[in-house]
Amino acid sequence: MSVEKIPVKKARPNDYTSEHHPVWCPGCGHFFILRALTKALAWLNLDKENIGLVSGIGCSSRLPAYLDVYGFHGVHGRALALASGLKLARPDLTVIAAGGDGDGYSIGGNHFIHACRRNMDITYIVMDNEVYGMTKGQPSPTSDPDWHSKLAPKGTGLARFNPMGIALASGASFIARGFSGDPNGLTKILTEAIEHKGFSLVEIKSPCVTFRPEQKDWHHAMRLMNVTLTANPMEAAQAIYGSDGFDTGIFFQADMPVYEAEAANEKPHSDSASMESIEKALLV
Amino acid sequence: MSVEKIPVKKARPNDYTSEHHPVWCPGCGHFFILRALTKALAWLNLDKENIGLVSGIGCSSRLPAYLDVYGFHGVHGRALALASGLKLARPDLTVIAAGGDGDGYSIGGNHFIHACRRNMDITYIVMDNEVYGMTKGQPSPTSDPDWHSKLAPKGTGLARFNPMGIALASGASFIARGFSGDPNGLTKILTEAIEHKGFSLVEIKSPCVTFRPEQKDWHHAMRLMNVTLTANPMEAAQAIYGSDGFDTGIFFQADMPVYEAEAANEKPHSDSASMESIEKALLV
Amino acid sequence: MPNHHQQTVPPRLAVSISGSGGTGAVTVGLILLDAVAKAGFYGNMTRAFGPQIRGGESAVMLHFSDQPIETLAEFSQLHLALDWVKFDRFEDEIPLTADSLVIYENSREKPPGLVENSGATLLGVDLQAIVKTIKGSRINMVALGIVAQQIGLARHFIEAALQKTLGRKGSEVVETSMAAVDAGMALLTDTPLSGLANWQPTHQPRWNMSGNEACGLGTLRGGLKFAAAYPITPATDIVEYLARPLVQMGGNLLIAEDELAAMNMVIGASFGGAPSMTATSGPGLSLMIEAMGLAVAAEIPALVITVMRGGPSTGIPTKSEQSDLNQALYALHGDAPHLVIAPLNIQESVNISQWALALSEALQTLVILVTDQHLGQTRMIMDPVDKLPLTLSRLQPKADPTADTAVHYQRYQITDSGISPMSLPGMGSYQYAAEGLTHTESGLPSSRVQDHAQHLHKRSHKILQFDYGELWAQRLPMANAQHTVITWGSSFEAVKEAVKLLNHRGAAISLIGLRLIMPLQAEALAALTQHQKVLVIEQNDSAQLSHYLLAEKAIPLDSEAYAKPGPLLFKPSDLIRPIQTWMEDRT
Amino acid sequence: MPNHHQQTVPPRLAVSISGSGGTGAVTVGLILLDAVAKAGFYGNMTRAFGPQIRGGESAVMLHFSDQPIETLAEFSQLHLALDWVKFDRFEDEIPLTADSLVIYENSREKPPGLVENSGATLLGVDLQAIVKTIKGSRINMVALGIVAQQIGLARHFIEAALQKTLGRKGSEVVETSMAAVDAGMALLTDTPLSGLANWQPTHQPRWNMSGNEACGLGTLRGGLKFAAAYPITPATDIVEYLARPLVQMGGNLLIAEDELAAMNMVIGASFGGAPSMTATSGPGLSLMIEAMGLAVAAEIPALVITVMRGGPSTGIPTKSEQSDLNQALYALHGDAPHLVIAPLNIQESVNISQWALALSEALQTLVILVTDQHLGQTRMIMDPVDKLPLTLSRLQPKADPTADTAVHYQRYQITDSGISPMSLPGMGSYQYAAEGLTHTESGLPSSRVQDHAQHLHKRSHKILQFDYGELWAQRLPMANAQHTVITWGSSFEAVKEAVKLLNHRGAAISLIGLRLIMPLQAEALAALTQHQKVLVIEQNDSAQLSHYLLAEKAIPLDSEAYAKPGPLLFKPSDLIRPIQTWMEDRT
Ligand SMILES: Cc1ncc(C[n+]2csc(CCOP(=O)(O)OP(=O)(O)O)c2C)c(N)n1
Ligand SMILES: Cc1ncc(C[n+]2csc(CCOP(=O)(O)OP(=O)(O)O)c2C)c(N)n1
Ligand code: SF4
Ligand code: SF4
Ligand SMILES: [Mg+2]
Ligand SMILES: [Mg+2]
Repeated sequence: MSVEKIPVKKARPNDYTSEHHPVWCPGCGHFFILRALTKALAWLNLDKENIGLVSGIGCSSRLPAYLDVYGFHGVHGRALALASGLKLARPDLTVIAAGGDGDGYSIGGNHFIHACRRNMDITYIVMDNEVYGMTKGQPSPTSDPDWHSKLAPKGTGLARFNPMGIALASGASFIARGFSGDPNGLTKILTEAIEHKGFSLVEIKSPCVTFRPEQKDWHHAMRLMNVTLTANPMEAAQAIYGSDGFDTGIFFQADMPVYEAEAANEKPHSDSASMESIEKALLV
Repeated sequence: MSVEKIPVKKARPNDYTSEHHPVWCPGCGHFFILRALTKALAWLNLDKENIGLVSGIGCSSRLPAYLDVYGFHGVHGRALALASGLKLARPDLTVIAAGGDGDGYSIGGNHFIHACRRNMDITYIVMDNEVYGMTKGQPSPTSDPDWHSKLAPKGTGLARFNPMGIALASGASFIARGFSGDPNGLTKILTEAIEHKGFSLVEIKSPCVTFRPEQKDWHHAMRLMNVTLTANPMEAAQAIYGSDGFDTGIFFQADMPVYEAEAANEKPHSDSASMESIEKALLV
Repeated sequence: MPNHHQQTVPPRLAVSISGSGGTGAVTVGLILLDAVAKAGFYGNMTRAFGPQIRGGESAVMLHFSDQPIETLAEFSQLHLALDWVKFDRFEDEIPLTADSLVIYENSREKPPGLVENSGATLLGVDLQAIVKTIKGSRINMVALGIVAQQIGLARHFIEAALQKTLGRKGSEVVETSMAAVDAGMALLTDTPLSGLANWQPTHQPRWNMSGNEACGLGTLRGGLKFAAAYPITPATDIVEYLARPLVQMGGNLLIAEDELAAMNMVIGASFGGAPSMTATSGPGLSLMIEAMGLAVAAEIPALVITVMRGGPSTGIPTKSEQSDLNQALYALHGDAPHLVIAPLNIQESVNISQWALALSEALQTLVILVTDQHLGQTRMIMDPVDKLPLTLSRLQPKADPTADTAVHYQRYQITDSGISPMSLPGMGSYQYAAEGLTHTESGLPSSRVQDHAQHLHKRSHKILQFDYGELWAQRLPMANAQHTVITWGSSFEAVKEAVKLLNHRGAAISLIGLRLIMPLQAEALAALTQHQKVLVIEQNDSAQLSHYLLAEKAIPLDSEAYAKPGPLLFKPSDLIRPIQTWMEDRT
Repeated sequence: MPNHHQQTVPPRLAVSISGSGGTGAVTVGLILLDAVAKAGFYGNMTRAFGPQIRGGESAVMLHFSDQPIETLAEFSQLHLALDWVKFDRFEDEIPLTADSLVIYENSREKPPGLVENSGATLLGVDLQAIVKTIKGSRINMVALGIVAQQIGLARHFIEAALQKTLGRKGSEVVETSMAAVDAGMALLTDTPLSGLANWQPTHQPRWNMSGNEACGLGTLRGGLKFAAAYPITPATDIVEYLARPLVQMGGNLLIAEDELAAMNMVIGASFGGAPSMTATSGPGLSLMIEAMGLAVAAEIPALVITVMRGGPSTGIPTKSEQSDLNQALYALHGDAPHLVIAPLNIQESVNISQWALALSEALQTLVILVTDQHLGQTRMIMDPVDKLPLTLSRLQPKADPTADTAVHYQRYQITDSGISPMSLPGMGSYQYAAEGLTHTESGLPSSRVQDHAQHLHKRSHKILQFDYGELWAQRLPMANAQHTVITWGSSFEAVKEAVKLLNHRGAAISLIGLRLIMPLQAEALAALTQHQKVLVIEQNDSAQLSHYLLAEKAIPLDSEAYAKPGPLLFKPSDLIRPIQTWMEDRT
């Protein structure tokens, strides 16, 4: 990993790491995402205790235990639902959801499109290795149609799922693609995503060295931070559909209505006064 | 309903109706969709026993019982999964899935995007009244952000779900919007959709006269069959995003790979010969 | 021991109204209930609908008394039919006998055979003719007047109730309606059921409330700060009710895309510190199972209210049954101890739901509160319920960590009670990762035999060791009884009335209504029933409660079950004979 | 009555191999198992892994005999450590005693304390040095040679097995490996466990198969034509195995987006006429609950295989437990009778899964086949299993409707058996709509009391009236026994061995292994146990089977349970003392 200048601020990336060593295979792309995330948090100088990091199940979803923040390793596919409840109940927190392509785009697909639509202020990190790593190598929605595996000996034959296109159509207000092998670019994207007010999708290509060893070639194929940012959905659509999957950077960022906790602005009365009026309404 | 010329063929629309009177409220848009569907089936002169019509739960999802075909009134939100199993097991059948906006876009959202992606030869009819009718008037994903209801006294504040945009991004190969109040246009759309080889989304605006009485005004607002068909996804995206929701017609139709039963083409051997070779592979 | 068998039976009055789509039978029922309440009485109202979504036939059944009353009427004393369209659908719900008086609109149809055969006194009136004389009026308001007159309900109570219901539509609407009511009151002079006029009214404040609203209120009192839900009949009213007051109380409601989301949203919010809940029914509960298990394993407080309807599968969405008990008890994979609680009637739903939320917080686990369509959707006039004085709350670590407790915060620390201090995001030095995998005390995943056993035991222990006090059951013991009836939920009121009646006739029978079903207070129950003949009464086909009590060795092996599927609630008279038969068999 | 206590104990041999990531311990195990099979013997192999996904430590445990053998070894007679990295993780899985011989690579680390303290004989060898002499070879192949030599396995069996496993990588790879094997075989001359050479080999054909593959094979034999699934450990192998042969047999496999989809796809395909199944584990089963209820209510044949792992929640995905029984029995909302079936060992998984699929077809309902990680993922050398001669199939209406049967086809016709003829799409005049709402015989939704009761009873009746024959349990009765042990699933083989041993020592104990758990053959079971002392042995924390049998009054009230959570399988010796203690208490 390249050494970078960390701005002169209090927090350092290592402040955000926990004492646990990741259970990932040596060389797994997910390591570099963990590192980039701690850098972004340090850059933003966020207080550890005010960060909520939730995930589903998968190799990628093991992330929360490796940061010294408030984490939640939930069930498979439901990270965004969990994050939405947390954010609405605790608007003061920086809420980040993380997981894999299987977790987010297959079993979690419904929460994905509805979280995009709600556009709550949540950052969603998808560590996309185009495979179910944890369960030992089945095709995920982002797998190539002709990738052979035990479960699909001839490949699935299915066109790849287009996460960024679907996020755009569903109403996400920040959409970016990063590469685990590009620490600088990724740190920058993550920093921007967390700072962005609204739902941010950060789709990160992250090689699974064990079940997709051929992904080591991504290092050659990726074009680092070559994308032009736009706030125009039609332009973004063109860039997203036009991309072969190897362009990185922020494709779309726009200022769009954010779904927020209603209560905070609403509470003029004391609890007991409110309760009294609520009970009064029941009287015959 | 306007009287139409039925082509000189054997089947008539009424051949496809069952003896049961729909439980829908008088004036409900769903009645006209039922009628248009039977007309389309008659036009296509399909054998009743070769049609599989599956649905979820909702007023709209009551449809199967009103046709004299093989029907399945399943559970809420799962019509497309059921339809996919049926189509793969029985490629010889004409498989149609039907339901409401809540059924299809809220609880059924994951199956929706993945059915689009598979692009199996299924016609999906969504009877969209922008409300949960069956459960008596809660906001659905397609409700306007400011529509007031008991559950959302100030409206949900959420941008409307864009079914056609999401279908396009997800890989559907036929995308159309119809209006229940336009029997001719709707019959035509449904006919084309059923004939189309691949996944067809037919999103139909269908007023809920009981919980959304204001939707009776749709009659004035809809622009009937004014849309220009394209096979170009970018053009279709422009038309879909550019539409205020009142344009009708086929927005997109393209020839795209269809996911099909693998087995049919595969079976050179007898069952017992196949079984023998399968068991042989187990020998030490 | 209370002398409950010596009470005199309070006066009762059963009225029903039916009519096809648009005739407004339900409106009459709602106004009548409110007016009778305003007159100083009590009552409840249930509804029935045909299969059509709207514009189909509907009926209301009201049961009045000068005391709080939750049972359904044995038969309808006065039935008013706005028309006879598809009346036969209500045959089960509206029992007519030779003692019934049936008043009906006679300008169109004759009464159907089943009504004629009932032996009821039939009285046709030409409501259509009357409304023609009052511009803008509707026949249901005439009917309202007739019923008021028949039962001895004074005009000004009707007017006050009408004002409340229709007031916002303008004074003209109210006036027109009252004109029709007056015409109805003038129509018949005979008032065979005028009893109301002789009853003793109360001047105490009372609530007009459904059981679903009661659950909403109870959770608000318990400190609810977050709810997420996906609509489903018959539970939606809970969250619809909560929509405004929850925000008033500084909380939030999130409309979920499905039940999977709803349950996970609850867990997320609760992890953040908000007392949280969702409400659903069987099909939705089925979708929440996986996440409910997460709440158990990760020790996150979470309340799930499930309002049972007829099952299995989509079943009978608008009617009642007690057939989801097995699911509430056993549906989670793995050994996943949690709480299952059920109120015994509508009124106590307020307190029992407050208790349920508080227990989820105190025990940091999943609590399933089980009610049903009857308990949830019956509307009732009840005495206001005092707030339960509970001091249960979530155990938290000391806000300022000292060296020895916090160097490595152990979220899942093994403690004597099994309950570990739970930090909330924002508390410095107490970061941890909540975990659904088998884990160590610090929350690190582990697959070792010992960690697994230790935390399985921690979680069952915290629930078993807890002192639930007296609320676990409502006991109506009889001196010298050798027979005990056990029941739960919406069957309770009917069973209670049947047992009281039999007590009154000299049969010594004790009654136990179970509220805390899991963890079962099996020893206490076994002690109460060990020398007893036991009958378990429940409304399902497979005797779910009875099997559970046998499995837990909480009742004798020769206990019997009287289990009948829904979708109609037991009436007290349905139970007299089965109880008697069981007693005869047993002596 | 079989004289099973007079059998002489067959010879056994227990070998284990461990090593950190990339050392190839598992490969050695697989080759060894196959080579021992080729030599004419039997055996099984289980695996253990550290938490790291790959490149972490792993171990294999092999248990050989000259008879089919399914139990785990009591202790490892020969352990070969390719290194000692994190060996302590395997302490539970690889028991070492003073009778163990431990051979280890000694160029780097010394044996850890727990190995030294075990009292085992320790023998360090410098594997690294040896592989340096053979270009391209790896230490695991040297280890393979050492083990072969130690247990008396002839070289050519190793070569044949190597050829099978590595052959496709080219002859050079095989040759290099054999050179390493030879070096290993030459290294130690002492062969303390050479027993293999004295065993009596069989020349009969045998299968090398895991339990998950066995389930795949059984369903294929049963006529499986459709499978849909979402990957989950430890069930994925079933569908991975099926991927090719299912298509060969003219069927289809659909990779679902989630378990909700998988279950509904199965129902859709089965509605279309294809015998269908899915496979999952606890978390996935939790997501299938709602759709499983639809299969019950709409009477659609559907097989669900659930391979249990440690629970609750995400639990311990890679290890075994029997704690999802409650879920399989009770998780559905409403009264939803269905079948729950479990094989008693790996070998019979072939037939029991064939039976399960056939029953789902014949009874037109949901069948849950319950296995677990041990049964599913243990690889075993077994005698080939004959196909079960079943003639069960789906009842269909006569293809050509005659006036009286088909004018209105009644899909849910009430019949004596409770089973109604089910038409398939494509059959003219038999169109209907399958329905999950409470319905009439023709499938029209109904909410009436009578329709509800009638179809609840139809569905429970069809399951209860069916004659399941002798397969419902495996019985090992002992003459004059007053003690009966009941168990199920993967606990069976260990319990059987423990009971046999006690029988051999003179204790009269009968054994019952339950296969058909729901509907429980309660009367038959009660008849067998009524004058017996009963002990239920199962691998979970809450004694789920025991509670169920009590609830069904199938065992005496004073029955006891020996229930211990996973994730380690019982070994026969774990059970001797508990059984003895129970017998003492009881006499
Ligand atoms: C309900 C449920 N279904 C299936 C699984 C099994 N499972 C665990 S992780 C996983 C997929 C992981 O893939 P991905 O999300 O892409 O993460 P990766 O391991 O590739 O980082 C699956 C299917 C589960 N834990 N829960
Ligand atoms: C799992 C589950 N959740 C919730 C419901 C309750 N429910 C029935 S229909 C429905 C929504 C219907 O809305 P829509 O699909 O738009 O159909 P419409 O009635 O408007 O035609 C809901 C939420 C259910 N039956 N099952
Ligand atoms: S299996 Fe793949 S995704 Fe999982 S840790 Fe290993 S390399 Fe990473
Ligand atoms: S409630 Fe609305 S959608 Fe349902 S039948 Fe009535 S009008 Fe149609
Ligand atoms: Mg992945
Ligand atoms: Mg709708």
